[in-house]
Amino acid sequence: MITALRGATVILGDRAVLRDLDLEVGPGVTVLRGPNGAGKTTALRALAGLVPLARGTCEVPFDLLYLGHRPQMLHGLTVRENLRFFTELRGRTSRAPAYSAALGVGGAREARIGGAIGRWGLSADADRPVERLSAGQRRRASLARLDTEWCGLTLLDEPFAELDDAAVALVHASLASARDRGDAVLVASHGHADLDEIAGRIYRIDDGRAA
Amino acid sequence: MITALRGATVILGDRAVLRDLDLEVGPGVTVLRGPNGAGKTTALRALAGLVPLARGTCEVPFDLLYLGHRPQMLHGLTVRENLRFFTELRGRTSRAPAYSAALGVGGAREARIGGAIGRWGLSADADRPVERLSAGQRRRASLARLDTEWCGLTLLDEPFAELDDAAVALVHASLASARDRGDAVLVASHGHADLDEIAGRIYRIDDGRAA
Amino acid sequence: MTTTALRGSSASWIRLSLGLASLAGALVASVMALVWAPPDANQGEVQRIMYVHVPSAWTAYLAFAIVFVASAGWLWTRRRIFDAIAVASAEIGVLFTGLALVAGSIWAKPTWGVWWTWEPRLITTAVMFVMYVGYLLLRSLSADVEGRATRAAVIGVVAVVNIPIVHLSVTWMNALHQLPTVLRPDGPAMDGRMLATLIVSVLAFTLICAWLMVARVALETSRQERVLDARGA
Amino acid sequence: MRGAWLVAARELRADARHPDGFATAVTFVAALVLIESIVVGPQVARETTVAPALYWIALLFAAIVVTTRSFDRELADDAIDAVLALPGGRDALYAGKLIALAATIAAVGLVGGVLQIALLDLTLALPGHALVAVALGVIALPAVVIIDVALTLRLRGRAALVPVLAVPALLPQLVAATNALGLALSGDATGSLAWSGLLLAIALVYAVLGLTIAGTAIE
Amino acid sequence: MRGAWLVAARELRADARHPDGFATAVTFVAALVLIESIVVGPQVARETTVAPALYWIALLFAAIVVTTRSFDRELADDAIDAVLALPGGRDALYAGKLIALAATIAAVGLVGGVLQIALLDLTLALPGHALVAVALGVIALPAVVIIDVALTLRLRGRAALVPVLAVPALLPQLVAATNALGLALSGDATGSLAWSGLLLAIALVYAVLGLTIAGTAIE
Ligand code: HEM
Ligand SMILES: Nc1ncnc2c1ncn2[C@@H]1O[C@H](COP(=O)(O)OP(=O)(O)OP(=O)(O)O)[C@@H](O)[C@H]1O
Ligand SMILES: Nc1ncnc2c1ncn2[C@@H]1O[C@H](COP(=O)(O)OP(=O)(O)OP(=O)(O)O)[C@@H](O)[C@H]1O
Ligand SMILES: [Mg+2]
Ligand SMILES: [Mg+2]
Repeated sequence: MITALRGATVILGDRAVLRDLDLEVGPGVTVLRGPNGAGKTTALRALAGLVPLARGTCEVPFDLLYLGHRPQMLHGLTVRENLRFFTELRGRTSRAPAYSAALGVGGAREARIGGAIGRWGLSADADRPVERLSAGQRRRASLARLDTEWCGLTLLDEPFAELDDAAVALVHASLASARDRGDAVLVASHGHADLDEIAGRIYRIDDGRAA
Repeated sequence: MITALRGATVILGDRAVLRDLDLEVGPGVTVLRGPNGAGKTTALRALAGLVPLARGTCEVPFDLLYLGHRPQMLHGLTVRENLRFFTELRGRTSRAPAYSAALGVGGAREARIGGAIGRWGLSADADRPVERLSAGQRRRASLARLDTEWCGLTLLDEPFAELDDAAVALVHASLASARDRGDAVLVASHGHADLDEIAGRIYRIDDGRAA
Repeated sequence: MTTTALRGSSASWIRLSLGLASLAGALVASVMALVWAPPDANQGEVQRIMYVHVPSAWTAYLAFAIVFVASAGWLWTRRRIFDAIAVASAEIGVLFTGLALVAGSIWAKPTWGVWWTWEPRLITTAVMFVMYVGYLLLRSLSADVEGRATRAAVIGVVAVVNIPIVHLSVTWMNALHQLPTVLRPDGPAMDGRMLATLIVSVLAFTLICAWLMVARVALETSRQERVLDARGA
Repeated sequence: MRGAWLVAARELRADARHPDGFATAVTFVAALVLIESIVVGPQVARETTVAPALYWIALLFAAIVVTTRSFDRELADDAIDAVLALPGGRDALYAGKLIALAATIAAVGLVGGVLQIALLDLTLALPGHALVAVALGVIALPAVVIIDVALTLRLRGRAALVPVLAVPALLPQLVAATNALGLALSGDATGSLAWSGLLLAIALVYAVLGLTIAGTAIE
Repeated sequence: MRGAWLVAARELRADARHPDGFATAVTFVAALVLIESIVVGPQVARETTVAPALYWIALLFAAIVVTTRSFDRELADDAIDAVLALPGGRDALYAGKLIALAATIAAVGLVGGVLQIALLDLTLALPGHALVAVALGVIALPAVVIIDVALTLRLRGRAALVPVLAVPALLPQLVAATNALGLALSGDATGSLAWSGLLLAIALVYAVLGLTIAGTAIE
């Protein structure tokens, strides 16, 4: 078990958004499904430690990669600068020396960032500030972190939104290789039935509860 | 012809985002396809008069409904209040008396708004402020304007993003009925191959040019 | 191709002749201001600062008036040349306002005993300066060619009210600053040689202004063309 | 212009739903007047020339604050685009915000004024004339500030740029408003009314100017 | 804390890319000092007790402006969530922003100070002591303002709420900084240094306090 929610209840504003939810994420790909407003995003944010639990527990591992609903890149910096910042910050703050070493320094790190940029089709836009990118390009930039900062646990919220077919295929490939590495990935998504093929486990929620 | 871009060039920042683009939108469903960063969003914004052309012309009809990339609902107001505001404003500013009458006043208008809310599955959330909704719920609220303010020309930017399967089917139904009414709809989307079945015309662009 | 080459060479010829004329004007004006004109009866030699101070202020007025016309022209026609003229004259106007402020301050120290004081003309001049610096900041903040031109043009149209305010400010309250001595209803009240020197200085400054303007507009239009050519690339 | 009232109503409804915006603006005015009074000393702050000036500076910054807040709400989820894409949307947006924000700032000004009178223990010789001055002085503020906020809508450094653009443009208005209010404080009825007349003229000029250029200014 | 320098570098790089933010902050300080001096009158504005007070008020508002701007950038596209989800992200964010914003405000303060000296024709008896006062006085501003901005991060009315929260908390700091600078202006070396010592203490207390509660304050 890499992480889990147990009896998790989250109250936002006037509403109980998660109610007594149990969710276990082990190695491989776990898929979280549910209609609009089911509570998928909230469950991921709870696992990332961004939303407090009113009841229940959440086991957050030390290192995780959370790619939320929005691309989470700092406006004003370029794609490359954003990716570099995240790798460096993770390398500095990680408690696992082997991991920080693996993230690379100097040349090796730059090479990996450049590789990720190329793979996600952003070579022409790598040195433009992120606010000038189209919605899909920004999403791609955010997903490039899958290549620069792979992690024991990755949380992906609707990773396919705004992506064209080529990029959707890249996400599938990334999921497959994470599974093969034995890392844990939790994907929240409503559609994309083809996810089921790669998924080790599928949770369905509705109205904040297991459905 | 309801609207058209002719030789349209748009420059944003340092970059020519549309280059000499020709695009004609007639009655029925027109689909605009292209990979991430192709210029679909920019073409729609140009047609909506939100982006100035550096060269070329754009024939904007007096009344149009533009549903952009983001849900465009005012935070602080509820879904119902937002829908009511848009219907009323359109009724007041429209130059076509028949159209403003059709938008309804008082009871008839409220009934139509209520119907749209029900159809898009927002009955339980209609009187909550929009910022408390989930991403998909907010998108549904925005799409409910298709029912309350149908228009001679509708521009839809990635209408399927963030929607679950039930809502995707609703969008398809709305597109079909707009086509049957003889209204013009322009949909920008990268994927969703099933759009082709309903589409009268398909444009493909890449890098700001017809492809 | 031939026409643009032709236009290019005639433009550079204009620039060259304007440059030479400005140089000559500056030389003549300097000699007149420093040697020929008599020192002031009360103030002595420091009064010669006037030959920089007053022309700077007037050239700034001229430049800001051009900003107004060009901004209106852009909003009306959306022809890019107007935007180029507007930005060129705004920069020149800020430059010369700054020069008038600095020269005024240097003049103020010996005559009034302070670098700066709070009286209508000085405040309104400072406000005019800040407003056009704001204009330039607004431009520098937005990168979109069309949007930037429109945003700036709105300010360029509105800010023109500063010119009459600054000019008339001396007549408000008890102004310390010189009342109109040249531009006044019943004609200039000044020594003939001083007046002649001032007129020549004003001409020289106007020439310099025109020279800077032509060069800056050329730079801006070539920049615009480069951006437009991005579409071919 | 028929849409203006709808936009204004929408604005005021969103404000009434969350009166915290109004409450913070009032607290802001009070804090600014208080801190400025502490700085210049109570004797100076009570002078009939200084007290109204402090009041109008505080109100100007409060106007900037509420206008920025109003447009920030508009930027979330691109709400503004939906209005701009409607026929006549730009003008309705400007005029509607002008109405709603003038009303809000007037309310902030009334409460802030009462607070200042209490805090500084001022005696108001001509309350009626003071009310007229505040009512007329309050219109030009949003007329200018809305344009400046709209011009800098999606720009970095907006928070600092708006005062830079607005303060010089509103200087005549500040002078007239300070005089109109100062003379009402000290009991000069005709003088106060004369300045209020100027305020009315300024308000009209700026409102008409704003309506004329709003279409181009709001991106 | 090892991430703090990375965050600070990121912050300063984004600022250096667009130095307009700095330029507008300086113009803002200049405009505020200008308008306040006009209001209270030049004689009053030049007094060695009033001039530093005007300076620090302007700098406080400039600090609020640059801090808000810095977090606004962070809110776009939820960028802040990515940092908060990293181990130690909250502390790194606070400490990094503290370093970067203190540096920016110090630069704004230097340029603004020179402007004020020129505008009001002040004579600075002890420039060295004044520099010390500015350097120390500048640290507490972001230490407090960052927390206030973070607390109100996604709230409506933030623009008005931050000054309301920050001004009372920073009142001791404003008094100490005004005295340290005022005595440096008038030539009292020991007095100025004593107040600067207090400034150092305040800066330390607020910075440590900020670091301690940043984890909970940043939502
Ligand atoms: C920083 C300080 C000063 C500023 C900002 C300033 C600004 C100006 C401006 C804007 C004008 C153009 C007025 C117009 O024609 O509309 C002007 C004109 C003039 N200034 Fe100054 N000034 C300053 C200091 C001084 C001082 C110290 C003197 C002399 C004691 C002086 C003497 C004059 C004279 C003689 C004119 C020409 C007036 C006329 O004939 O209309 N100025 N100044
Ligand atoms: N404000 C801007 N400044 C500069 N370039 C921009 C700006 N907005 C978009 N672009 C560029 O314009 C191109 C087209 O963007 P647009 O958003 O129209 O694409 P799109 O087809 O909608 O893409 P997506 O499928 O990702 O939504 C992209 O290359 C993008 O980088
Ligand atoms: N800040 C909030 N305050 C109150 N309720 C909220 C808030 N955010 C979300 N909700 C509610 O919580 C529920 C779950 O929201 P969440 O965003 O987790 O759903 P989701 O499954 O991700 O939906 P979607 O598929 O639309 O993204 C929704 O009913 C929503 O209205
Ligand atoms: Mg979600
Ligand atoms: Mg798009």
